[in-house]
Amino acid sequence: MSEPAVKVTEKPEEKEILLSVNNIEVVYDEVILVLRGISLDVPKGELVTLLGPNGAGKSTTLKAISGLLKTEDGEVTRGTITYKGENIANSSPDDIVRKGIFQVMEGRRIVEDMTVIENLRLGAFTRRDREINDDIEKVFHYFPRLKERTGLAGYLSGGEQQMLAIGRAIMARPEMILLDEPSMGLSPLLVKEVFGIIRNINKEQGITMLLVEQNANMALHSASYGYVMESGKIVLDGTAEELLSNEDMKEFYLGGGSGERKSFKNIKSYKRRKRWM
Amino acid sequence: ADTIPVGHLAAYTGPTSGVGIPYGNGIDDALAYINKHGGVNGKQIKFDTVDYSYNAPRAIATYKKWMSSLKPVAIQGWGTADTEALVKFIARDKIAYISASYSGHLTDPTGKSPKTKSPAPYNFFYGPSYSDACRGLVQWAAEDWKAKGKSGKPKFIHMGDNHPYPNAPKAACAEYAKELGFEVLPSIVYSLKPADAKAQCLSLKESGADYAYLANTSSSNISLLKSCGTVGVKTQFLTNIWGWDENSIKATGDAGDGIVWVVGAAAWGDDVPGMKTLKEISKMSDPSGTKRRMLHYVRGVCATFYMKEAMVKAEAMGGITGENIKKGFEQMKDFVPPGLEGVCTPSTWTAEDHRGTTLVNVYTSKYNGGDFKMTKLATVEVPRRPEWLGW
Amino acid sequence: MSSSAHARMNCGEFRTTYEQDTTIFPTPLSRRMVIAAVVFLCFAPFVLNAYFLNLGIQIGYYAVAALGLNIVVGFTGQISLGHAAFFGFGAFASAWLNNSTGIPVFFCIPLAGMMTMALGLLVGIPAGRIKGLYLAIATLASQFILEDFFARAEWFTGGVAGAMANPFSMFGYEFNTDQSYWYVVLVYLVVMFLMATNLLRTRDGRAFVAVRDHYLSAEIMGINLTKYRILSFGISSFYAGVGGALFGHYLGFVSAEGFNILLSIQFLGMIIIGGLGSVMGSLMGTVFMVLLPEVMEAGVSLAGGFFPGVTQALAYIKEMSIGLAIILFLIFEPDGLAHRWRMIKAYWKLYPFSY
Amino acid sequence: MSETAPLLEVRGVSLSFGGVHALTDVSFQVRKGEIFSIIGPNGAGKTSMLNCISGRYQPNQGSIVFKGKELIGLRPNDRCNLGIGRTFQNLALFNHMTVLDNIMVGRHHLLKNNFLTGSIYWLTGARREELRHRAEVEDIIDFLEIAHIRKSVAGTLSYGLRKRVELARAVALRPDLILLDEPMAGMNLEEKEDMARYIIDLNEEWGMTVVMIEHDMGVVMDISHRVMVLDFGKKIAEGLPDEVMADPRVRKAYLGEDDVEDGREARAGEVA
Amino acid sequence: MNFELLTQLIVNGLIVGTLYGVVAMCFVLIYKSTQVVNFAQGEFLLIGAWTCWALLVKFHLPFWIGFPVTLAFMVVFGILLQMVVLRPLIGEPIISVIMVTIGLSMFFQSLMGWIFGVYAKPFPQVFEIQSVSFLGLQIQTAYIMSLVISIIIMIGFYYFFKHSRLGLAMRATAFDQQVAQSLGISVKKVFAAAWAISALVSALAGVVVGMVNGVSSALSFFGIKVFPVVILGGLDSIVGSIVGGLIIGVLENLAEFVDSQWLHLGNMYTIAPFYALVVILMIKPYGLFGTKDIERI
Ligand SMILES: Nc1ncnc2c1ncn2[C@@H]1O[C@H](COP(=O)(O)OP(=O)(O)OP(=O)(O)O)[C@@H](O)[C@H]1O
Ligand SMILES: Nc1ncnc2c1ncn2[C@@H]1O[C@H](COP(=O)(O)OP(=O)(O)OP(=O)(O)O)[C@@H](O)[C@H]1O
Ligand SMILES: [Mg+2]
Ligand SMILES: [Mg+2]
Repeated sequence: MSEPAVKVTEKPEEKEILLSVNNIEVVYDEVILVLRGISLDVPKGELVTLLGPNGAGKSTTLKAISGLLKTEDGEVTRGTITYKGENIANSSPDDIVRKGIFQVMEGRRIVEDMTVIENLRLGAFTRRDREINDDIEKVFHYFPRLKERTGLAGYLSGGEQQMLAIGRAIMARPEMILLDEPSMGLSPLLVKEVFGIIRNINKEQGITMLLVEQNANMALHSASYGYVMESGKIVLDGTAEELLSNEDMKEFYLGGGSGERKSFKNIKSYKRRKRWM
Repeated sequence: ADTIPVGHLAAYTGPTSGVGIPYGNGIDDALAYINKHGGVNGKQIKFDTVDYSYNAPRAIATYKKWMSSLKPVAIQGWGTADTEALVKFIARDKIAYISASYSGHLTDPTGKSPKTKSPAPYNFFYGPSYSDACRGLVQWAAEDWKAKGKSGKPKFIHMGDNHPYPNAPKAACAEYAKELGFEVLPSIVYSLKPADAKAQCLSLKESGADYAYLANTSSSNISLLKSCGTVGVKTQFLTNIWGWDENSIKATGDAGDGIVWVVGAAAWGDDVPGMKTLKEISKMSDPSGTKRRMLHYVRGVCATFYMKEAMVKAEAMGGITGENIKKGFEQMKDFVPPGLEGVCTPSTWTAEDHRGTTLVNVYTSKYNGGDFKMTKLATVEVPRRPEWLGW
Repeated sequence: MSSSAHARMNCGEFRTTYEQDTTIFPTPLSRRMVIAAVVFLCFAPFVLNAYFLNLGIQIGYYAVAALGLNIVVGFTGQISLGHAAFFGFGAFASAWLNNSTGIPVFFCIPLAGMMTMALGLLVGIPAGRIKGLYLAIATLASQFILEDFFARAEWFTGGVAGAMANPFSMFGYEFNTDQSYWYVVLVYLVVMFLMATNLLRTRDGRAFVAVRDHYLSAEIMGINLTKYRILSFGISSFYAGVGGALFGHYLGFVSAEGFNILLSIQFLGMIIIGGLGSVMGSLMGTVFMVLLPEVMEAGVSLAGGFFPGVTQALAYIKEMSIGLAIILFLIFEPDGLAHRWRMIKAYWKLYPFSY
Repeated sequence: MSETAPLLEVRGVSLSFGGVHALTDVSFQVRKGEIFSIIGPNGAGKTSMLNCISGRYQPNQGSIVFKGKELIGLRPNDRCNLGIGRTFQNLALFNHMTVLDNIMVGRHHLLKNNFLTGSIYWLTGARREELRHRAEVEDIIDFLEIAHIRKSVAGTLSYGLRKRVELARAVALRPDLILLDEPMAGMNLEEKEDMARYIIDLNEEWGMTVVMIEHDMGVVMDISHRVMVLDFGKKIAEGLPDEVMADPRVRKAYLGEDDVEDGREARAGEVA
Repeated sequence: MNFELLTQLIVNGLIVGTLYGVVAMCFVLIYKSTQVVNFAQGEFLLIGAWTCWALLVKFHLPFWIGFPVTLAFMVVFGILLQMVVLRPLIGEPIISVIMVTIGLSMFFQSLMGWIFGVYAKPFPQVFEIQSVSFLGLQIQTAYIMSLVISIIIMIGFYYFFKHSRLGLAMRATAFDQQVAQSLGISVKKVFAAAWAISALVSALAGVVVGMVNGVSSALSFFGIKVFPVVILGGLDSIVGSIVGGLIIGVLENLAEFVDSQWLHLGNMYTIAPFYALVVILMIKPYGLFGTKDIERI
């Protein structure tokens, strides 16, 4: 078991680090080691993205931060997670939400037997102010389709459910949002819109974000900093510009590594390529 | 051996614990008393009390356990299902089995009665069988009807849950009631579990029955009588040996007044010669002697003392074995255990007929806020007809 | 199977053919252990006294029935609260067949199983439409309806008086002692468990689990939902019926009183404690549930020796501690005994690289 | 494409839930051997269309003919015997089974053993049959490169891997028509390339006709033979990928009209 | 046909039915917020009834003090129970939790037997008039009390689940504990609240039954008796539990009527509701008011 990968570049120092994950190891079911020493920092007000192939451990990392790991028989066996200087590795998920970190879980995870509005109100569960209804309107403004859906949320189409999941995060008005593949299942038009909304929330409301995304292009164009992980380790990190111009990144994540993008039709070899590991 | 091994299957927990506790306590106290006062001709009874929670397989397991360690010569048992399940085993192992299940068909040791499915040679119980007790009540009711000077055919109804125990005397009793000139109405079912029974009471009221036999146990009779109290039923209630006791009188209050039921032995505090011994026995677990014991307790004591006397007779016959205890029982004729005169009803067992007694003591009770009174109305002798053996 | 596979049995799993991959026992060691256990059980009657034999027999017939319940609850995901009634039906059916037709008990037991299966299929029909807890309560209804039937159907059950059941006999030899009946139960136990294991690793067994895990996609994968939902009731009832028949011929007497909702709940307890969806778990859970009251009883009589005259209070303590033992057990082992067993195996397999 | 009779013919299908018209009078044909893509905005009725074909939903109107047989009225499990297999948009694996068993479930309709023969296993040929099918399943596992997770419990896999297992399960059905609902959701570029390859192989080498819903325009454009566009339950376009992409209505409804030069651009997601 | 008897039976059914409804509501409450089928429901009634009985008889408190104290005690009891027994099981399979409630039921059944004995004990007279006459039928005052209270509770519950924050949180928790936690809902608190409220309402029902039938261990049978009610109304419907209670109550009485007038089969009173239940479920698989599972894929 080797040491975690060395950072490629130093992060800009002047930013205040809101969330810092230090060398954590995660084990599922007491035997399955999934994360082998992950470290990452999220500066306040920034949008940081986490990329990586299927099964790398991206969702696991987010769940470790939000505390939801415990509900899946997972455990952080080493390392610390500090949020505003406080170690939250052992806090319960609801405490963490109340501290200001809100996770949009992978795979939509809406409450199917409630209506759209009830789901949105649930998003605002930790809030007690009177602007909840205004925020509901705001969500409907972003996603007009949702407003027309008056039945139970379980009957929404996949994309509509995804909109609702994002809407719920908007309702929560947290200090920090962990987004797990927000663009999954959305039409191209909506993907653009959703990223617009994400940037908007990040920039205008100053909400810090950690974004896990498969659409690396979109993600890196919105983010200021990025990490790439594979098999439970960070293998590459750097500012968004650096990553966008990294040759390996172009090859495996962005498409069109050396010049022209290959057509999907013409890719012949689909054997796993040797990578950074 | 210097000790006599005896097993005691008790139902201190489980659905029948309400009556199982006093009965079992009676047995435990009586055994302790016997041991304290010289045992059986100087031999101590080594007894093992096991609470089996009214669960037949567990009773069998206990029996097997005993057979491999305690090796009892006699067993004091409890419920219907477990007693029936053990009939064959005890016959094979030759163990005298005194149960608290008074099913009629345990009274035929040889199987000569056409109504008997299989003989129960080693089974004994103290008191009238369920069927005979019900017959006794019907017989009383017939006289009551005459005494009240009413005319016409009195109407009789059987009430109880659709379960082995309440149903046990149903057919036998209905037949006798018909014979005595009753009109027998279709029976009404009410739950063994106490629950509101106003619906059944309304049916009862509607049916116009004059006498209703309640075949359930006391706790469910409480709710029935309470419910019938609000509905205003005029029927005369009759109930069996497990159907009514001190507790139910108190719990039911006025609604239970006037019920008529079967008592198997003297009640606590009755003015009978044997009461002194009984009070001594009670002190075995209640040294202060202040506890008021229930009817079931007294029956437990009697059942144990008959067993003891059978053991005494067995010893005289050459040794305390299950076989000899059985013979000991079968030698008893209008027998009352010494010291318990007036407490236990004289009983007779023969090699062909295990109906210990056919005398039915009919009582009634009255509640007067806080305290209550139990009065004996009559002692009815049910005929010992041969065709009723085992039924 | 190559002999080298045997040699490496302890460190990891090496398999070179699919045959090896589909054996019942994950490692040759576990196979030998189970065979050794069965061999030991064959000699048990010479070693154990009647009490332990009796407990063993109890475990045997309950485990067969519990396995059936696990098929419908653990594998197909349909909670049944009426298992005791099927168990009882099997007991009555076997006694009735034997008493009324004179068919030897040897044949009556499987026949009773089939009769119970037929009943199970009938009672399972609502499962085609009703799901989840609604179905659970529908099975509760069948529990009460069947109990009522037992008390009513004099021709079949002997009504309130109950029915006598003759001892098991084969070629004129009566298995009426615990020693001999032990073998009858053992054979049934081994055969029924083997059959269940086979069933669950073949087509229909997988279909059950698929229906449990995701019935919508199961249907699109070509599985006929109604058929499998009802079938699992049928198979489960078959096991219950055989277990019940074994019970009836052991006790020699079948009474309607015994097959109540409490027994149904106890069956559920067996499989939950053992582990839902685990064949061996059914056995482990049964062992737990049968032995628990005995252990408590032993503890209580031990305590009773020190404090005479408190037997009655001890009886309550015993009942309480049974409840408590179940609660504590589930707090510490919510996935059941079988899960713990798997974890231990996984640990040893990976040792010393448990991470 | 040769002019063979259509493998699947959907005629005038309408479907509504209460007030929601998920599909309105949709007709199209899928020819044997093609890769046919359905695209459209979220909530347009794409998944509902697949559900109608695979039998989850019964359309209010219209008919669906597959290999000359009317599908309406057939139960979903019977359609699978005719040769229709599918994957799901929201994962629908059997979460507590191993990957291997999940895929073996796909063989259900091809296996002959039942609870009787299965129980006695060794005596009835059930074992032999199981092993034979196991070998075929292993081929599929190899093909989709999921051998390393063969014994993993499906519920513990990551999202992307589960998608792949779903594909394997659908392939195990050996369908003539395979319906894929967003097979590439949650995958990165490289994995999408792999997936595209699998689909092309399934189509070309395994001879399966593919109907695919996908939001990634690059993939759709590159690998599909024909594309249909749904919007608000209505078909708004159908044709060759390039033709469809050029349709202004499609660009407006689906891609967002202004700054789109071509599908690739949209996929790359350049945002001004 | 005896119409007087029939009306009296129907009225009786309605009265008893409301009581079933109240117990069913406790059940639904737990189910709706935790998905747990509470097999210890009957024991909750028992504990409540015994507590109140002890306060009134042993401590000689007047009813209007003893009763609220009982309710307060039950709230504490529910919370403690949740903390000690159910909290460690959060996130574990629901079926394990259900089994734990079976263990709880065994435990409390014997504990109550130990403390209070197994004999039925009468409740002291609480109301001046024990019963009032309605349509020729005597109705116990305690039932009237339960009728009034149950209507209030029902309305309360309805609004609670529809509109309150906690109600919403409970529904979300029942749907998926992980999702609920991710939204900042404390599953522990939701559980505590659900068990506490359920214990409180159960105690109320227990006291009413105790007043009518006397207190005894058999009271816990209500816990099973109420199953058909809950299912008939729909497992997750507050309104359904009341309607289900009324229907089962009336059905029992109608069965008794039909049986006593014509059939003479016996036992119809207890068995008929179960037949009816199966038939109704075949027509409406989610009971009368239960929400359907979402079968979307
Ligand atoms: N509950 C669990 N139990 C056991 N193993 C798990 C569990 N959840 C995830 N894993 C394993 O952890 C690894 C990482 O999974 P994770 O979901 O974090 O991947 P990911 O990077 O999010 O992938 P994807 O892009 O496919 O969503 C996978 O190999 C997976 O099999
Ligand atoms: N069972 C149902 N009950 C009610 N409405 C439904 C049901 N199924 C689908 N709908 C509605 O029908 C419309 C079409 O849904 P569908 O799932 O087919 O969309 P889709 O094209 O697959 O969208 P996406 O790309 O977001 O998955 C949606 O608005 C959805 O809310
Ligand atoms: Mg993920
Ligand atoms: Mg869709």
